[in-house]
Amino acid sequence: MTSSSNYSLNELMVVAAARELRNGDLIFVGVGTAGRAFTMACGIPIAAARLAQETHAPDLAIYWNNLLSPDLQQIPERLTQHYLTTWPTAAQLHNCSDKNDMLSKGRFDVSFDSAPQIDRYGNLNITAIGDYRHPKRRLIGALAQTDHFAYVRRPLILTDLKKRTFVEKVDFITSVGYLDGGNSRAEAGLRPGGPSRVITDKAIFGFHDESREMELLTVHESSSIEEVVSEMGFLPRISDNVSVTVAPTEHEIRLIRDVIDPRKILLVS
Amino acid sequence: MTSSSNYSLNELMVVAAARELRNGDLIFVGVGTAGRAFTMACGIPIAAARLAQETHAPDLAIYWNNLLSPDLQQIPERLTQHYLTTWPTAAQLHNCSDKNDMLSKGRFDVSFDSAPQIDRYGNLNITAIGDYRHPKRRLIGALAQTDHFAYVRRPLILTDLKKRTFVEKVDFITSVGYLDGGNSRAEAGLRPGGPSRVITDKAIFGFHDESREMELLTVHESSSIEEVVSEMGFLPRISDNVSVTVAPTEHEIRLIRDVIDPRKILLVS
Amino acid sequence: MKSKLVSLEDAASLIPSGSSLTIGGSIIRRSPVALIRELLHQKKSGFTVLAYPAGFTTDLLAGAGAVDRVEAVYEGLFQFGFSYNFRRGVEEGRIDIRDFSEVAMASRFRAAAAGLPFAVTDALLGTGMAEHNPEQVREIADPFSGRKLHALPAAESDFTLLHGYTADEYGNVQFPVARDADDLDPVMAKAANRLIVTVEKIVPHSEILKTPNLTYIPHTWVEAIVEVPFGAHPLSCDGYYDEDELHMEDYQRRMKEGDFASYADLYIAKPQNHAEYLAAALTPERLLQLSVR
Amino acid sequence: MKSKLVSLEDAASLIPSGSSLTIGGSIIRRSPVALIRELLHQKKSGFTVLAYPAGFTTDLLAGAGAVDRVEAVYEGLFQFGFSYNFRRGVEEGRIDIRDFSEVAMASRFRAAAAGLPFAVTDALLGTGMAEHNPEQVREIADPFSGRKLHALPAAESDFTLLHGYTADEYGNVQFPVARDADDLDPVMAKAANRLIVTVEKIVPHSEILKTPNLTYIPHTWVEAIVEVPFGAHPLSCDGYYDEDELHMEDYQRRMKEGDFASYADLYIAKPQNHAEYLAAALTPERLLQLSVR
Repeated sequence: MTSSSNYSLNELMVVAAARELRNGDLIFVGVGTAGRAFTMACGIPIAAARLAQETHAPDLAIYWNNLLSPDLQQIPERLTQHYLTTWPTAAQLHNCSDKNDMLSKGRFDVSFDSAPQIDRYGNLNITAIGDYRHPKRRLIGALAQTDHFAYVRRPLILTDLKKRTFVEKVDFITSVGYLDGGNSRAEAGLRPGGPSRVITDKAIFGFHDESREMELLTVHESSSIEEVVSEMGFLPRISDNVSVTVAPTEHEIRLIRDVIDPRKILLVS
Repeated sequence: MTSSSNYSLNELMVVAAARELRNGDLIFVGVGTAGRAFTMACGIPIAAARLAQETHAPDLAIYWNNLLSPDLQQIPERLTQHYLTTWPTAAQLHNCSDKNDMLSKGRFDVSFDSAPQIDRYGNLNITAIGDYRHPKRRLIGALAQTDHFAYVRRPLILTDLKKRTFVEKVDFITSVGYLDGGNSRAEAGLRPGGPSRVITDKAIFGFHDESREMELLTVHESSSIEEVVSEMGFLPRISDNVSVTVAPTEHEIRLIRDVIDPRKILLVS
Repeated sequence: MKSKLVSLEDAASLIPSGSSLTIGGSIIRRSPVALIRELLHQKKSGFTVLAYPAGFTTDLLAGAGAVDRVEAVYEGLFQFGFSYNFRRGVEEGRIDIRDFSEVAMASRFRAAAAGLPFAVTDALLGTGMAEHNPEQVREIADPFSGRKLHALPAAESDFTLLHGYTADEYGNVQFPVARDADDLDPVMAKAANRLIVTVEKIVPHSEILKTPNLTYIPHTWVEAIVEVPFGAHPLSCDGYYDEDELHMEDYQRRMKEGDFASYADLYIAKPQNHAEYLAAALTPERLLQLSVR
Repeated sequence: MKSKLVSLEDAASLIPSGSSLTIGGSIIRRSPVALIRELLHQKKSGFTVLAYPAGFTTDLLAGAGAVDRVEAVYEGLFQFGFSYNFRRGVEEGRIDIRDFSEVAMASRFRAAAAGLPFAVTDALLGTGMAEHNPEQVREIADPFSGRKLHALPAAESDFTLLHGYTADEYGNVQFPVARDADDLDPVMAKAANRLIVTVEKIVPHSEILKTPNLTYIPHTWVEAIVEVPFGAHPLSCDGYYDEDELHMEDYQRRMKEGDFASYADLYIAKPQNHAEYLAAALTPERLLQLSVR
């Protein structure tokens, strides 16, 4: 496995995400809006799932847009309705109730989530900035991101590192991560779980086993601990052995470029 | 409308039941086992529904065996599975959950129910004779008969008059009629409703507006008040103006024999 | 069975201002857009909207100032971006928003479908949705284990408005075998108190009898059925036509600038019926481009 | 996707004595009869059965003395009459029966499908089912209105056993467009903790991809999939074959007399596999008579 010296940050994020996926996982991919948000919510997750299928997790399946196990070898050329309706898939769940039941019954292993606000304990806000009833900026609501953090075993947060995104405390808890840290998640009645990793364009974080604070694990080759910390609204824990994020191999990069996304449908911006 | 002087008791029961049905009604027909039980649970109700369609209720529809609005002009010649699967119908509900939701949402106007035990207040028992935990005779359970009496607006009881059927108090309440009479049904938390009529082979009963006791309304031409009372395990109220059950008209009898059940599939025994 | 076929105008006339409306479809797919436009053409307002993911229809209502309250899981336009009218409505305090997660909101529709007063869920434990909405999110204990959950009121509304594929005049609505089921339309239909369905095409009852398993809305649930071809335009109707990207991009350009008026004038006020709307919004060539049949 | 295709023998081997089993189908339609016979062939016993309407499979288990407890809405054999073995089991105190109405039992399966600990219903108010089963029927108040309802435990079981139509080797199970949906199979599948499905026919995955909307059990819910043609015999499998009335009448004659032994000998003990069962129970001519394809 030769590591590639020539890769984009999106490609690095795809590879980092793929490495978090295990054989047999069922993965929930969310709804992206346009541009960067689409790449974060759909593009990188789908590419990562496919990459994992091609490398170490052949039996992994995704759920996307009510398609269960769409054939990732036949990703449609466009994503308008008709291409979704006719994308070859093992199952079109009969309505969203089936998907919701699968969530609350705990059938999903991994979800991908991203948000304009994330706090120290991995709580997410996609609902409103400022006061909820008189918001400075109304956001998109909740979708299933609340349910991911309530029910999915290993949610992955994918987002770009920015000071206004990584805040000390989210203005509104859309998705409960580790709440106020420690045992507070369980004390609030939530099931075991909570986000497992935060994959950004500059670094990868986990959550400390006891305090449940966000903890810097690896920094991408192109960045540094100082830069990472300067882009955050709170000081994360720094792992005793922070390392450089493992670079994609040449094989992984070739798979992404030639096999998975040759038409640049997934990694759009 | 000339009344017919030549009709069977089954035909009289079909006509009496049809007269309880209104245009636009949605009617729940239950599952019959073999022989007389089938005639009571399915045969007479389906014939009555069709007769009502042909006379005064063209927009009436039935639900039977998960078929919603099967075409009653095309009643299949046999009732094995294949004939049910291919009976032309407006809707095959997607699974029984749909039917149950329709019940508890109160979408049914009429149901047909029959039971081996019925008491003074219209409670039914199809579960067990004797002590529930050590029954003298285990019966068939509950089916949706419980739900009919909980949710359907005007349940009709169809059964033959017998002393062992019409008992002072049922051994087990499968379906709550008027419970202990008076306001006891509402006090137990049930929705408004309760059985509207009891149609038997000898007489027709209603339930008294206040006491909610079973009340004899009409006696069939072939019987008498004395005979009716002698076939019951309790003394019902007797309406001040008990009359003779209106006989089928010649037109109704012709419809039943020539149009509705020429092959004797419904009124089998 | 009784014919329930009515005109789009008559269907909209059934709905008074101030009603609560459950609106089906999902974001930019198969919503009853023509019916919502007709409500606005008739100058109705003061609505409460219940949706699963809300989208274009809610944004239209918000643009016209016709919606006071929204209960949903999402408000946006998928790849076309934010729901600007809705967003302004909330930020300016004109729209009372009640957020629910997908599991939570779906459970509310299922409770309504089952005639139950409330749904039970543990999806909202610890969230801002529970904290900020004590009116609708109440604690309840599992009587078997004592475990804490939430009760949510059933999603009851005055009217449920759906757009579908084909139906007969009695209101038996069928889907095609190949469809997109990423919505709650079948559950919303079951949960409806008064249900109005617009469809692409009315077909003879004999067609319905051939495939009764494809009937997802049986006639007994339906109060009015309306034939409105391209009734979801500019949204998609899966199996029939794709979303009209050019129209949506034009819409978003205007909405971003706060210019609902010019759009409403062209597509809601001036057209006196659905045919006139289609003539204003589409050329025959464009209609054929969008069609995927 | 991983192949989950196993033999009938291996599927039955997964299930230990004493397990709780949710059994699908309905009375005399599309139940996993071959799998139940194989369990009895392997001399398994001590089962708890959860069903919607129970029928032939429960009566077989009862005949062999292999069932200790039943939770269901009905026990009988439709036009073939009473479920004699089950009935004797209850009357002689060998089977602990828990009765539920259809609305109540379906709500329990739906709660299990949703991963909720309990279901809410007002179907059992005032009934003997509530009075005699305080373990499973508990009062609960609507926190909004104070109204009294019941909470029922979710219908959780160790294994769910269903018979279906076609599937691929991964366990994507599809129904035909014309089918009989008078059961809870799709809900039971969703509610399953360990799901074993027998089907009439295994088809290539490429066939499944053509009509994904007909997949009612997706592969991710399935632990084992088994090809068993005529796997519901002597019951019907809608769209495939009718119930075998002669076999059922012969069964009932024996059961009425309490003679399970002779039947079990012929059809459960002696046949060493499903092919031998079919040879014992059917002639080719009879098989063709029953077939409705």
